[in-house]
Amino acid sequence: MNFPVLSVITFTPMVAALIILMLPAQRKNEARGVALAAATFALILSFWVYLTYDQAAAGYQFIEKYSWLPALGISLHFGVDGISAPLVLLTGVVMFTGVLISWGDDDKHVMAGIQDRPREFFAFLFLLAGGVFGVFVSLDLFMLFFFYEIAVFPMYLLIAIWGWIQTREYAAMKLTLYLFIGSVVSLVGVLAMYWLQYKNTGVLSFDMILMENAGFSQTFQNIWFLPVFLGFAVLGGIWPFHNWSPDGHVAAPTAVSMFHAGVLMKLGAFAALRVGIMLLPQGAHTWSWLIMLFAGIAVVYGAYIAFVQEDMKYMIGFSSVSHMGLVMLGMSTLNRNGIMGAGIQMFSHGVMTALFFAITGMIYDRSHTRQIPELGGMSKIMPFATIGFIIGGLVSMGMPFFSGFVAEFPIFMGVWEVQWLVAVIASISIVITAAYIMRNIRQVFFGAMPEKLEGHITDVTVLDKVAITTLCLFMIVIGLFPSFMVPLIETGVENVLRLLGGS
Amino acid sequence: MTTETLIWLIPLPPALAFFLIVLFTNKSKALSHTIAVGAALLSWLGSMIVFVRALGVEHLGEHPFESSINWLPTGDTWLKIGVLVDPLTAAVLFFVAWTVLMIFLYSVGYHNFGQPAGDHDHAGLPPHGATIEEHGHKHVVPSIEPMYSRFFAFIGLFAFGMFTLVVSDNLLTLFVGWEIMGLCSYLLIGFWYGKPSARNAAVKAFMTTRVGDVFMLLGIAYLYSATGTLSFREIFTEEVLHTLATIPSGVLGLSAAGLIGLLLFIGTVGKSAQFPLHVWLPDAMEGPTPVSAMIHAATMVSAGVYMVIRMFPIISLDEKTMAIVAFVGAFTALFAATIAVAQNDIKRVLAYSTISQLGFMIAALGIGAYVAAVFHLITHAFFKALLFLGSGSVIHGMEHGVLHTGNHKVDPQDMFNMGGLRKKMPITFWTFLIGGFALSGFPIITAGFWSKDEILADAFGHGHIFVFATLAIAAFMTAFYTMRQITLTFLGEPRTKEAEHAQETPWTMTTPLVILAFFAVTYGWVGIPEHFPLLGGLVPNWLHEFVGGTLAEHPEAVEFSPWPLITSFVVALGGLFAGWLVYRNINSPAEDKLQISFLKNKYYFDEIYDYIFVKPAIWVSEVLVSAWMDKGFIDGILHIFGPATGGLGSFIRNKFDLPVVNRFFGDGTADVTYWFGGKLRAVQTGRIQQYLMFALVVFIAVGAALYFFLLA
Amino acid sequence: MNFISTHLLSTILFFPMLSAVVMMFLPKDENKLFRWFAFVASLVPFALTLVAWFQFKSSQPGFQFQETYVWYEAIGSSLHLGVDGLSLTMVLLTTFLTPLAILASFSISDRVKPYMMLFLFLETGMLGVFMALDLLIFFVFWEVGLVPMYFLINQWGSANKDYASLKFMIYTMGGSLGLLLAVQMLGVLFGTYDLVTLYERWNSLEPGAILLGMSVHTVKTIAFWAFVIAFAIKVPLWPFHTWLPDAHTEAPTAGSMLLAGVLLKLGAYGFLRLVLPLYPAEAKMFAGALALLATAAIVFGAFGSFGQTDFKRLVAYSSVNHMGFVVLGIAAAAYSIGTQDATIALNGAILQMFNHGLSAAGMFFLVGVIYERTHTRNLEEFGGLFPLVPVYGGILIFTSMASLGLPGLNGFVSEFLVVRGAFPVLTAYTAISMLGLLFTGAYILKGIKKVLHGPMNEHWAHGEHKLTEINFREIMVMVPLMALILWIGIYPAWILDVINKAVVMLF
Amino acid sequence: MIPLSWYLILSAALFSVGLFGVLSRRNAVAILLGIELMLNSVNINLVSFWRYGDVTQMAGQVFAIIVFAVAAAEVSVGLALVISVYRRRNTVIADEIDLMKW
Amino acid sequence: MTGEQITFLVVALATLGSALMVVTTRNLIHAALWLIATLFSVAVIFALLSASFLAVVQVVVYIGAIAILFIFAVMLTRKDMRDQSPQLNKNWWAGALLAVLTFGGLYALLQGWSGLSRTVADIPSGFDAVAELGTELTSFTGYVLPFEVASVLLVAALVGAVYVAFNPRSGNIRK
Repeated sequence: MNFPVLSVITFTPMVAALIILMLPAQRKNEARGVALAAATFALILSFWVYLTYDQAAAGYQFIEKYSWLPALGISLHFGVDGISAPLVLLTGVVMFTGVLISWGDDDKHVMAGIQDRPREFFAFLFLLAGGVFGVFVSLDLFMLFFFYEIAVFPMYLLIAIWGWIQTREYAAMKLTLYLFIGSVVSLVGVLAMYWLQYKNTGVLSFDMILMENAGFSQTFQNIWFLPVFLGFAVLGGIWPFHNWSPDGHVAAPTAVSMFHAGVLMKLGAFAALRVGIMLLPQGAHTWSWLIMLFAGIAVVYGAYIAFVQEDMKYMIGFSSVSHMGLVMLGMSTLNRNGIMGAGIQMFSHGVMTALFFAITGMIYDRSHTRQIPELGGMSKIMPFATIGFIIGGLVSMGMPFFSGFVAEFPIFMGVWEVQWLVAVIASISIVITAAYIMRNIRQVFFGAMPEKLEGHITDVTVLDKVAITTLCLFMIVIGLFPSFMVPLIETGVENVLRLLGGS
Repeated sequence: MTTETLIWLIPLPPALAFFLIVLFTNKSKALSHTIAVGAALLSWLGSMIVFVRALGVEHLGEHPFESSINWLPTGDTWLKIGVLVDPLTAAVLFFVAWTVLMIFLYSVGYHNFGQPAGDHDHAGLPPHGATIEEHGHKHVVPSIEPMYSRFFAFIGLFAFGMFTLVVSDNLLTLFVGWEIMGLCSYLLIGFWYGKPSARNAAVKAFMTTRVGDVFMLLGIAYLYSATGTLSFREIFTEEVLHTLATIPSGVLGLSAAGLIGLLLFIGTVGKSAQFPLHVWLPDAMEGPTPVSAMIHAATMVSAGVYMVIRMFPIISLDEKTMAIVAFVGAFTALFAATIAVAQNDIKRVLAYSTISQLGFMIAALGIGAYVAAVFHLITHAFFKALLFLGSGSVIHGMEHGVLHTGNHKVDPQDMFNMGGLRKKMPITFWTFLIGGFALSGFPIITAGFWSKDEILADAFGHGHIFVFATLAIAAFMTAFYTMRQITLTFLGEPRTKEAEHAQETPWTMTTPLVILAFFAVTYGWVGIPEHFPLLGGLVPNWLHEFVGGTLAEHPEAVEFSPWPLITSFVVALGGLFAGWLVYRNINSPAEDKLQISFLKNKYYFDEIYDYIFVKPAIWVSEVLVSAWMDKGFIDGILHIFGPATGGLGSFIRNKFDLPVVNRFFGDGTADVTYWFGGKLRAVQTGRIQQYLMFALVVFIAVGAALYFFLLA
Repeated sequence: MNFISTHLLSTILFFPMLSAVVMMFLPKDENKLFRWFAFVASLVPFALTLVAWFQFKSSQPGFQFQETYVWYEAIGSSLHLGVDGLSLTMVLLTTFLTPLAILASFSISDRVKPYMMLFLFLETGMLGVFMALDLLIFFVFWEVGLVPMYFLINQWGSANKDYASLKFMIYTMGGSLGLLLAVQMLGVLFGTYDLVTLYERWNSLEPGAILLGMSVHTVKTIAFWAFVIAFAIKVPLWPFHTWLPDAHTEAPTAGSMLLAGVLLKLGAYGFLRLVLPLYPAEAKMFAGALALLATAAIVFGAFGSFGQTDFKRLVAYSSVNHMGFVVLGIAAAAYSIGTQDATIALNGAILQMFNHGLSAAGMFFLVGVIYERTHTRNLEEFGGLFPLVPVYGGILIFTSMASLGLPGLNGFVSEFLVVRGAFPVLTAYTAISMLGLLFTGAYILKGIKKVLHGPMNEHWAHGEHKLTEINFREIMVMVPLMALILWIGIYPAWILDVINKAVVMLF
Repeated sequence: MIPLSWYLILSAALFSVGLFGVLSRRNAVAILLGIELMLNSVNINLVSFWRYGDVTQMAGQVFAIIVFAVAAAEVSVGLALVISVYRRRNTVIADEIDLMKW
Repeated sequence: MTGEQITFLVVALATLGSALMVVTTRNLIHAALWLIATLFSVAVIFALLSASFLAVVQVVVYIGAIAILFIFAVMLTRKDMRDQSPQLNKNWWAGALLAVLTFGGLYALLQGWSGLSRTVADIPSGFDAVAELGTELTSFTGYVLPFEVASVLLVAALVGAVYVAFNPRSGNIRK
């Protein structure tokens, strides 16, 4: 692999961000064009990575390594395995669709996307995207952290500047506090690992592949697993540290919500898996019960709260809490099915919730309300979005032949192997999910349209349709042909299991 | 064509006729009735041939005509269905074929074929007559039945059911025919469904008989699971019967055979309108008269009796069952007769007489008088068909009168509106007279006498004195109300204009009367007991030999005794005379001393059933099950889930998530930070020198620290 | 053609779905085109099913036309299709009813395209359940069938559709929750979902074993009840039946046809395909309870039906009553498994499934026909319509009689077999259920009486409300149904033989 | 013959004195004076190191020159600021120029 | 004790004494004057260190330019020439303490340094420090860049100073 595809993917958004910033402010469409081009480029590359990943060989591939700060053993070390490759693809997809749906239009009659300072918006968005890519491909703990923070901080600006006027400061601040506190906590853990690894091996290195067999002692792992895992898991929206997420969703502009729920939360889960479980396996064994408890609570808890939300975004936000709970649940089983399911669920939920937020945004742009009771009759005007939302709904209620089922089923199987009671309780969420999704679809899309909306609603734009189609495609393909993604993830899972002592 | 094939074919023509008429020819009336009557004729022909061939066979009972095919696979074996003609079947087939044919023929005339369409008739209501312009002055003539073709289709199906039932060699197909007839009776009683009375009567008939049918089905299932077969020949074998007789059923201490017999008998009770399921039959008079004849004489009710006779070998295994059968029969005979006395509707009288006569047969069976039962079944079929058709003819004549006067308030069926019809419609009168005498058992010449006498003789001979007495009284009353009917209808002078303008009916109706009258007289002579004084032995008691051959062990005829003979003489003649004596000059219900409301209202059975069964059933369905259980209770529980989920959800959100989790981890963190910030504000004096000092202090401190702890 | 012969089942299964996808790309607003396209598309599977029916060797044990494709090997599930006499009958029923349902919905003029597409999807969903030889696939299709039905009810239903559709969806999903968990448990226990392997391994578990920290007995009991409840809700068994009247009543005509005709059978099929083979012991143990519920369903179903004033509700309740007989037969078989009684009872149950499919579909269609014309289902507003619509009346009476179980028509055969099979085993329950049989007559006659008979309601006689006679298309829908009803009634052996052989070999 | 230490100690002392001035004078101008002292002490250091190190290496002197330049610049700007502040606030007391806080 | 040493001690005392006066005297004018004294004695120190050029520059630049600048500034910013208010802020003691501490720290550091006792290097014959300095400051191998930067800095500082202190006609003085 001579072509440094991963670094190209990672830095494409950042470079694009710079280019966009250099454009004059009033050249909005140029900014959008550059953004779209970069997004497409990244998407294609990530797809290429996804497809050319050699499942037979498994392990880390597309490896690149450039020394960055040799004195501290920090190096720019990139590579993907079976778990991160789909997430890279996911990021590409969300980035692409995110640009599409926030394209905006300077014609004031069409309320869609971002009209206010798209240049800065896209710049920050891409900075964020670059950070996300970086986290997924980093094999160097320091770099992972580096990109992690890069991914987190633009959120503040994006929400605080382009967010929902009523809660954006609050939400942005809340989100930032949560995430940074979380990352600081885990940073301490990481540094501890760094030093201990230095002590054990005498090599100063943040290289995770080295750390994997740094031979951390049982007690060390027991002590440090929780801070590291939970610190990252905060970004994964784990109960009880989930509150930042719904508020953030609600306040964030559409594309940011998509990134936030679609990718950022995966960032937390992924890092938690990569750093927490893979580097501290004994600790994971010790504490898995607690994680399972938290996750199990989150699953049902989120579903219940989502059931009573009037605000579409809150509803979706809490449903994400519930679904991310499933991811954590799968991880906490520490067995093959569970982790595999978690892997699939990360992708599935990413695409699904991105779709949800995209469509919610489209509706909000037109009706200026997200209150479910105040909406209705959208199916008449935006049939395409309706179908998209329905598909998303089916995914989210784990309907077979959609990716959600493919993901949730192994998770539950994994849970069965560990603790059947949790499986039974968690499964309640499925029905509740079905209930609120169906209620929502019925009211918002098929209910009677309130007359104050009459005539104000226009159909979604072509770009929106492209975005919706792209997202739906993945959900359906994975649902119909799990082999499109599952074997790939399996290879990654095998590695995790090996570290866990091959359970 | 072999006899077996022929037997298979017998039921088919009417069925074909049904489908042909329904699907294709229902537009053309002539074609329809041609097909129907032709079909009846074919079946009749087949039956006759089979009958004759059956006569030719020695010991038909041991080697009947039979053939069967696989029908239902049940595990490794098959449930076979097939046809069987043994003496009983042959005998029944004979009268069924005749009566059916006659009724078909009669219907053509009864429904005014050839008459113009009515002025304002429409489907579902009886024809009201048509006005025609005839040389100058217009006058009203009977109009043709609007649903003419449909009628023939239905009775075709009806005939199919009956034939199937008769020729079938197993209980299953018997039940099939049985139920098909049930359907047809429903359709035909409700033929004029436009009349609410007819509609309700139809439902009533179907439901009441279905009560019996359900039990019968149970019986069949029981029998089937007990013996593994439903074919008569396989059941009526020594060992099967023996096992059945010995297994206890666990119900009322009956043996399996007893319980099966009882269940099947309940079916008969429904079908043959025995007490307590008799209520449907009188209402069934809502149907057109040929239907009444069809149902109450030729076929359906006979079918009930036929089934019990069929199952006699099983029923007779348990004397408890036999006792029940005998009691029900005897009681019904008397009970129905008492009601018949107080009826004024010419058809209702006959209806109750039917119930009563069927009671005779059942009773006969209950006391083991197998042959007598068959005998009475056959004769009754003939004369009752005759009577019904006759009454139909009378009604028809009366309607003619009604049309003539145009006074539609006059009920053409009320006997008190009649009188003196013997001059108006002689053929009808004479045939009706014969039928009536046969019904009341007019000694020697009528068939009814011989069959009824044999029953009484058997009852007396086997020492069932109670049954004997009951039946005797019933027989007396029979004769009485029969004569009452004849007197009120035909004798004396016309009591109304309509009666004066009544006129004789067309040949299509009178011919059947004559033919049936012939059988009503002659059929009795095939069953004259050997030891009967004078006549005994002139004609061999063919029937007893023949039909008796059906059973495994041939029933021996009871030795002759004069008492029953005398009794039947007395009750018949006495009843007839009393009837004439009482009613010869009574012209209005008011003068009739026997119009006791208790009897008129049939002991209030309809009302009682309405209160005991119908209303509660409706209440249970509409209120208990639908409203309370489903909508109220079950759905009530379901509807709790939704709010419960919502409640729990908002509880978690508002009572835990926001105040606790969010407060603690979320805004709490923020507040703590703000608090510290607030405290640290003081440090930020904005005074350059202080900053410098701080910086310096820190620098020195750190420097010192490093100096002493690291370098040193 | 060779492809067809080797991929017969998968072709039957996926053809409707694929044609629905094709349909997506048809031009807009070509309602006529959509209708005929869907109709033809649904005829193809029927034709292929006939091919399968005649190629099927009923005396050969095991599953035939088996096909296996990779689906989700990571958790040991593969798309394993195959049929035996039992499932083939159901497949036949499904492919037979779907074209009729589509033909019946030619009168739909609102959003024809999605409507027809949903129908085709629905067909695939239902067929999948019957063909699946893989537990997971079974569950997959089981769930998938819900979605099109939900939208059919929710979009094209009548007044109270929202409530009804949600109730249907949530209730059934809630039921299948247990199924889901049980399926997962089995999958975890055995690492495979393949039914054929499950059959052997499951019953060869030594009783002492500890699975997931529970004794085999506990595990089996839990799983048993999970299955039973899921299926009982689908059947539906008393007291889980209340979703049915609402769903049926609110669903569009064709929807109710399939709902009653096929969807209810899924539950019963589940009993036969999964519960009896997997849990013979538990089934035997709890057969009494099952029979009790079945009897309750029969009796209360009949009473409930009799108590309705809404024609469609009346018919809907009749489904409860009839399906009760299916379960009664199954219970009897479970109780006396291996004996001839069991075989007869099962024959009866399966044939009853098929028969009810025919008669219920017919009844719902006829209700729909008159509803389309009068826009009311209230029995009190009809009356004496027979003279206006003689043909319709005749067909209605015919179909009603079939559903009433009149001998000579199909219903009787199956009910007789069930009663016969159940009588020696569950005498008391059978006896009680006779009460239900009696009231079957009551409500059927009530329907006819209120609609056709009695004094004519002049409202429908003339003017713009004039009731028009059933038209040719509608007759064409009914003709095949009636033909089969009569055929099975007169000579059931042609189908019962297949069923019987399958039952004998299966149990 | 003067030991290097003498120069260094002198510069240290001078530095401290200047520091004291910076830290404790109220008048902004006086603070600048203190800074001048400190700069001078630095210069002393530079030059003395030059003198006592390799004489041919002129780095010490060069830096001293640059310090001169910087000092000049610093003083000019600093005084300008003081003057403008005085114009606006009419004071040159450092403690009163404390607007720059939170 | 050589005369050289005595000279140094005297000059050093003068330096420190005048410096102390700079930071303590109340009258700013005096402070400025004392500063001149300090600077002058520092120039002498340079001379002692045989950095003649620097000594000259010290006198010219510092005393000639900077000190004068100070006096101007003082005069510009004083309402009353004879301000008798205390010139030390309230926590001058802390400043003093810190100063002492610093001195102590430096002294300690110096004590610990080995090169403290090195002796003065003798200037090679024919070595012209000034010329050398010139070449160093102007040769590209030497310090031309820092030198130029310094000059740029000066220019910038001057411009800035003018800008900052410039008082436009429309006197925008906030009271």
